Amino acid sequence: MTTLDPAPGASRFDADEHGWFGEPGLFGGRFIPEALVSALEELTDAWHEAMADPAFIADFEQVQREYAGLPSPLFHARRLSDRVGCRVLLKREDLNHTGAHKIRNVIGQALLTRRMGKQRVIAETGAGQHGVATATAAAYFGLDCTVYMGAVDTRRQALNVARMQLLGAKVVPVDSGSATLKDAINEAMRDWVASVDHTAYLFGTAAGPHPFPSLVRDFVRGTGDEARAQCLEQYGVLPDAIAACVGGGSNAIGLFTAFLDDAEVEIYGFEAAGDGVDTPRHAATIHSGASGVLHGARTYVLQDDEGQTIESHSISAGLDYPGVGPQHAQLAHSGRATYLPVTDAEAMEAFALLARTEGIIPAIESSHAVAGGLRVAERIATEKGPEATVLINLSGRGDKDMGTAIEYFGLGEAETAGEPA
Amino acid sequence: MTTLDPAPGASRFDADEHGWFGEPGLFGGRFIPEALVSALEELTDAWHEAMADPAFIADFEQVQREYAGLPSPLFHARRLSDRVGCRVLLKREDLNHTGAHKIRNVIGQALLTRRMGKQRVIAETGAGQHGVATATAAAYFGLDCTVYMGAVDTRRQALNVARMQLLGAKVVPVDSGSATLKDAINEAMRDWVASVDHTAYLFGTAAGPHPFPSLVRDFVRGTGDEARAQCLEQYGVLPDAIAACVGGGSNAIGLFTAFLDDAEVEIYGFEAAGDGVDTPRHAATIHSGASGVLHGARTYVLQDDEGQTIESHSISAGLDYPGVGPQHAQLAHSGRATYLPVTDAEAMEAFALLARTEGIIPAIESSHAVAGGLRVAERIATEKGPEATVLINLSGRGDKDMGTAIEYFGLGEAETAGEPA
Amino acid sequence: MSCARVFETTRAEGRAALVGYLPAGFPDKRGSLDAVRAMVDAGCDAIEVGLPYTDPVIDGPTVQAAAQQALDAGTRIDDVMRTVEAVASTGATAVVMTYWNPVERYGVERFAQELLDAGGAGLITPDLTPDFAPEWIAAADARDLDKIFLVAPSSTDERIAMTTAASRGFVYATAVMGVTGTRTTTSDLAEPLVARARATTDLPIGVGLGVSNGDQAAEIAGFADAVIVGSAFCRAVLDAPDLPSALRGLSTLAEDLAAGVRRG
Amino acid sequence: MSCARVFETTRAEGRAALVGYLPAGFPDKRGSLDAVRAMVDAGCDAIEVGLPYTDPVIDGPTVQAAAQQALDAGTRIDDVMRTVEAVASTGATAVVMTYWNPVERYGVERFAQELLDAGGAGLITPDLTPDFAPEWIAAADARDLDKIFLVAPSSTDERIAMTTAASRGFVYATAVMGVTGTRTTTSDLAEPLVARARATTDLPIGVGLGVSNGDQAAEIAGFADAVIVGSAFCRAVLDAPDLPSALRGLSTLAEDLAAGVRRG
Ligand SMILES: Cc1ncc(COP(=O)(O)O)c(C=O)c1O
Ligand SMILES: Cc1ncc(COP(=O)(O)O)c(C=O)c1O
Repeated sequence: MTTLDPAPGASRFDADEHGWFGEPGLFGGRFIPEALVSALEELTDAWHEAMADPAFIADFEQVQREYAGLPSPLFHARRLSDRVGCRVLLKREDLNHTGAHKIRNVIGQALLTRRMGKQRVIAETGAGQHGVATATAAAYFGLDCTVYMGAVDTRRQALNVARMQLLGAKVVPVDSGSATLKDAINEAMRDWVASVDHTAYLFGTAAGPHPFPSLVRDFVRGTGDEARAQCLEQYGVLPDAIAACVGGGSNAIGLFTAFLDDAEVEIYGFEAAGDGVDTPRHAATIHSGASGVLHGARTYVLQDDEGQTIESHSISAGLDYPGVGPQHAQLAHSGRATYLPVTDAEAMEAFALLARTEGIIPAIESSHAVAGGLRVAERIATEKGPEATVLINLSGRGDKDMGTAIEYFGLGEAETAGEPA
Repeated sequence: MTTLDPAPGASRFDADEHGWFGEPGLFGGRFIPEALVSALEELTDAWHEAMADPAFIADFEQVQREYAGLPSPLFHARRLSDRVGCRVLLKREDLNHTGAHKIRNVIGQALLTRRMGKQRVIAETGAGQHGVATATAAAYFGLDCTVYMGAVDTRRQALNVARMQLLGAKVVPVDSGSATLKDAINEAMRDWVASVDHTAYLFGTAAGPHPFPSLVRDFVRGTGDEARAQCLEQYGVLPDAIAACVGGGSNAIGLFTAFLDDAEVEIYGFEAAGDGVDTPRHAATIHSGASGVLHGARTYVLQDDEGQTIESHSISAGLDYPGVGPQHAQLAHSGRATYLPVTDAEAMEAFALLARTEGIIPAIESSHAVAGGLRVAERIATEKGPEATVLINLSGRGDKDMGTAIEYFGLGEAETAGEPA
Repeated sequence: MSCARVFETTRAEGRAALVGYLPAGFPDKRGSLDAVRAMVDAGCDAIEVGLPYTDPVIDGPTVQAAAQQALDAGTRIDDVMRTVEAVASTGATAVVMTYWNPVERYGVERFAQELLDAGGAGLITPDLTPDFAPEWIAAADARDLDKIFLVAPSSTDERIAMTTAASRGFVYATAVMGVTGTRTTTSDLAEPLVARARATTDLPIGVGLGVSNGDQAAEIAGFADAVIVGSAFCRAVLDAPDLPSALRGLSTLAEDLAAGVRRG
Repeated sequence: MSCARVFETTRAEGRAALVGYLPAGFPDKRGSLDAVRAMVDAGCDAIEVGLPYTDPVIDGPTVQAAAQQALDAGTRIDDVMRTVEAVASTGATAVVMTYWNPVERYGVERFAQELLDAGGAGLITPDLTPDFAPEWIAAADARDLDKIFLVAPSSTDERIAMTTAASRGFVYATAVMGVTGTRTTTSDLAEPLVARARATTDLPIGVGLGVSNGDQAAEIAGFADAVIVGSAFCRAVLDAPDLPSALRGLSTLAEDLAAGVRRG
């Protein structure tokens, strides 16, 4: 069920050879310093060859199965289902090694790195999830690893910094700009410009210059391929709707890809609306951004009237990004998928709801998908009745978010035991 | 592969009907207030009936598969293997829902609770792992849940307190005695004496009065059943040796049970030796304890010459317990399994080693098994060569232990990025 | 003095016996001796001398606190025996209430012999039921020590019969489903439990757990042969600023309770 | 004034051109105008006016800090154009160095027209390669603006040919694999890269990245048509306590570099 599509480029949803989605010049492409072009072309070639090489696919699948714990289960959330009136299924990416869909991507890219004979990987990270995943894959494959992380983030996510260090990675705090994720990407690019001959850049989401949006998609699409097969096998139907959260867009494209050609399946992406899309504090890039170029691709960008990037805001670090993968821009533009905002408050309500009713503490990122997915499920239940099925991608677990939750809900003080009556 | 043994009591390693292991009066039994006897007998009956009921077994297996993510993979740790000179396999219980073997036990006991028509569960917890697992199962099955936790522990494990609260559980700090795990057990017992008609006590390890050691064993033995089948299927051999850490003993008995009759498989349990067994600060109950009665069973106990329990010490909260499950006492007594001490320092070295070489951050509990298992593997490699196989139970993941690791290794400060040369 | 002798007396007087509990070594090693004497002087027919233990599964917070204080004061089995002697020397009956492990670790035979030598009547074993007590039963029977086992509202008729058959001295009926601690009303689980126990034995039946004043004692004395009071005595000591006032508190409480068992 | 005119002059003088970089609005909006004039006065043949951008992927820490200061001072595209005018009014050549998104968002046609109107010669586009630049190429060609694309040591011969063919004014050879920042020795990647570029075009080749003093400038002037200096100028301003000393620092540096390109 984790089979990679051995023929990328076969679908009308795929990018063309220049990385354009939809039509040339629309979304995607490769807006980067010339110094990186040859590295990206080398990567593109290696990726195409690898995807056509059964030995690579077999390696990829074995590591995913024995190391990452894939395929992740598809879980019928009965108590949530009762609540909304139709069947709610959760794709349990929270059970993967390192706790999120991200391990799929880094295993693929690290295998590719080894195939290209490079000995060092670099990565950017926001809250640290992709950094931890990259450090993990680097430890597993015995590669040198440097992770760039905004200095603001290294301070507020010291736990993940420690995790990366334990895994043997060097963590470099980035002080420039807003000292957060986007600046970490800039700094990683700078490293790469100088180190490209022996270093691979393990990009953390389905964004960036071609081939990253397509390459990452190929490595994470197992989520959707597995989920589609599991849904058919366990319930004999395709879902009526699927839902995922969208930061850069990797978990979402990972789920969506398998279903793009299933015209009867509604596809929903949920963006972080922070304090609300009518405030300046949000990360709803597709909803509120404008077309532009950021981090190497043309896509929707939160920007001012002169093209300066606007800082995004979300309670979930993984969605706190002012850009989005270009394929999502295209899916929104073409109408194949619908992207809607979910506020911090809605996400945190879903976070608590899932914990209480199903015993699963989701990542706050994933809680956006749960909040939005339940909204969709309620509507679909009214329209189609209890037999309808909504499949939500639970992209990660919430252990990393307990600090935020404690603050948000005021938890952690145990009740005092009184003298028994 | 998660099939429960439908006929408990069939093996010579099982307890007799009174809960005695080995021979009547030796280890095990039921040393409890009369007020709890009928509850334990009710539980014993329900457990026997459930294990003989295919519908119960099917429910148990479905929840384990779709919710808990089982079976957990058996992973060939290649870089560790290279290091020690023979094949090292890790049973990846760290990938289970809630991050440890403990979910197996609570799913089984919660299903049994539902079967008995009870609406409330209680549990003791040390660091919070069994409390979180219990709160998880309670949320999943819609049961009321109260968790008793030493007041010292609620303070140092506020994150797990918050986790349990999010899952809808009430956490009651226990101030009596040393205000740690053993006192939480006492307090939970007290609750149970008063609430036994509508409440089930979900005991957290394979210890306590009959039938808990055997009942818990039946729910966690999937670890070993899976691992044995996986090892045969993936490598065509049985392991030469297996290893697990031993706190109360659930993950260890979970692994060992499938291999007890395989006389050629060496079995090792590793106890927490804290600062060393020659110091007063350790938790090496089998190594340094004496036979006695604690928490309802006759077993090895850390105690003084007048039977007062001595406080245990270990860097890993989950092994910090002055008793041990009675079946382990019997396995040690009979020589079928060997129990050896592993110090804090040895465990932390293994913790860092596994992170760096395989990209897996283990629970500190499990790091004791890794440290001890590698010691065994080195010896076996010398004796039998590179084809030998040692199988180690990675009972849980280390996310919960990052605070300890940061302090122990002095991590978390990112390196400052200089101006590129 | 054996328990049987106490009940001969109280039956002759047409009343229930008053049994008071206090841990040995509480409030400290010496004070403990004065305390049990004060309780006997003020009307306790027998004293349950608690052996303070690190893991007191069935004790409520008050008794736990008292026992912890005794442990902190360094109380050992020797001190328990000395407290037993102190009670015995007054002519009152002393039984030891102990969790099982200290006895097992000390040596069952040795413990039984020292108890006998100290003038103790027997043992109350809250976490030891007859079916797991062969060593104790043997050691007790060899010395004619009392074996006071517990019955509970949740016990089956079968288990009650088994337990009373194995008991000697009296049978301890736990009046509420729950741990020790004072309660404002006595449980209505107590009377039926006593009736079920009586149906299986001629032994006296004592009722414990929850009694804190003379009226409650009187109520229980209406259907039981002994009223057992623990937490209330511990509380009287814990609340007192010093030993003299603790002793006064114990006396006052014991007098109230002693009057109660005579009203019942 | 177009770049071609600069190189006519410098070729006539048998030397390399000196191109200085400074972000518009740095150290502040007004100071920026004085700064570029000082650089021209002290010997810069052309000025690269940086458009400060929030996400400067190819800039090192020094240029980043300068651009951030300009952004914090509220620098907008208007200010960039005003800086271009200031350079042009001295008779020196002004090109704008900008990441692509601000141009795209502002409107490629509109940006090109305003640049032309301000007297600018063209654009250096560090994150835009000719194969992804059809809009810019069209807008530039319609106005005879210079299109200065970059070549790098890692570029294939094919891409160098494609890039030089699409360029106008000069070709920008990035001398090291790495981001902007001063270095103590110039890279030995520069000379072969320049040679590879020359094999494909008659356009002048400028070499940038890493030059901080006259000796380095002289070395590069030995094989390149222009020496491009950025971080060192930014550093001179950042290190100065006030505007007058910043201007003195810029002049001193420019003079040293100008002497260097004449030695080369
Ligand atoms: C659990 C989880 N979900 C989602 C995301 C968002 O990334 P993406 O949109 O690439 O899936 C992150 C990023 O850190 C994450 O950790
Ligand atoms: C990961 C892990 N392993 C082992 C243990 C020890 O318990 P047991 O000996 O019952 O397996 C614990 C207890 O918390 C644990 O969390």
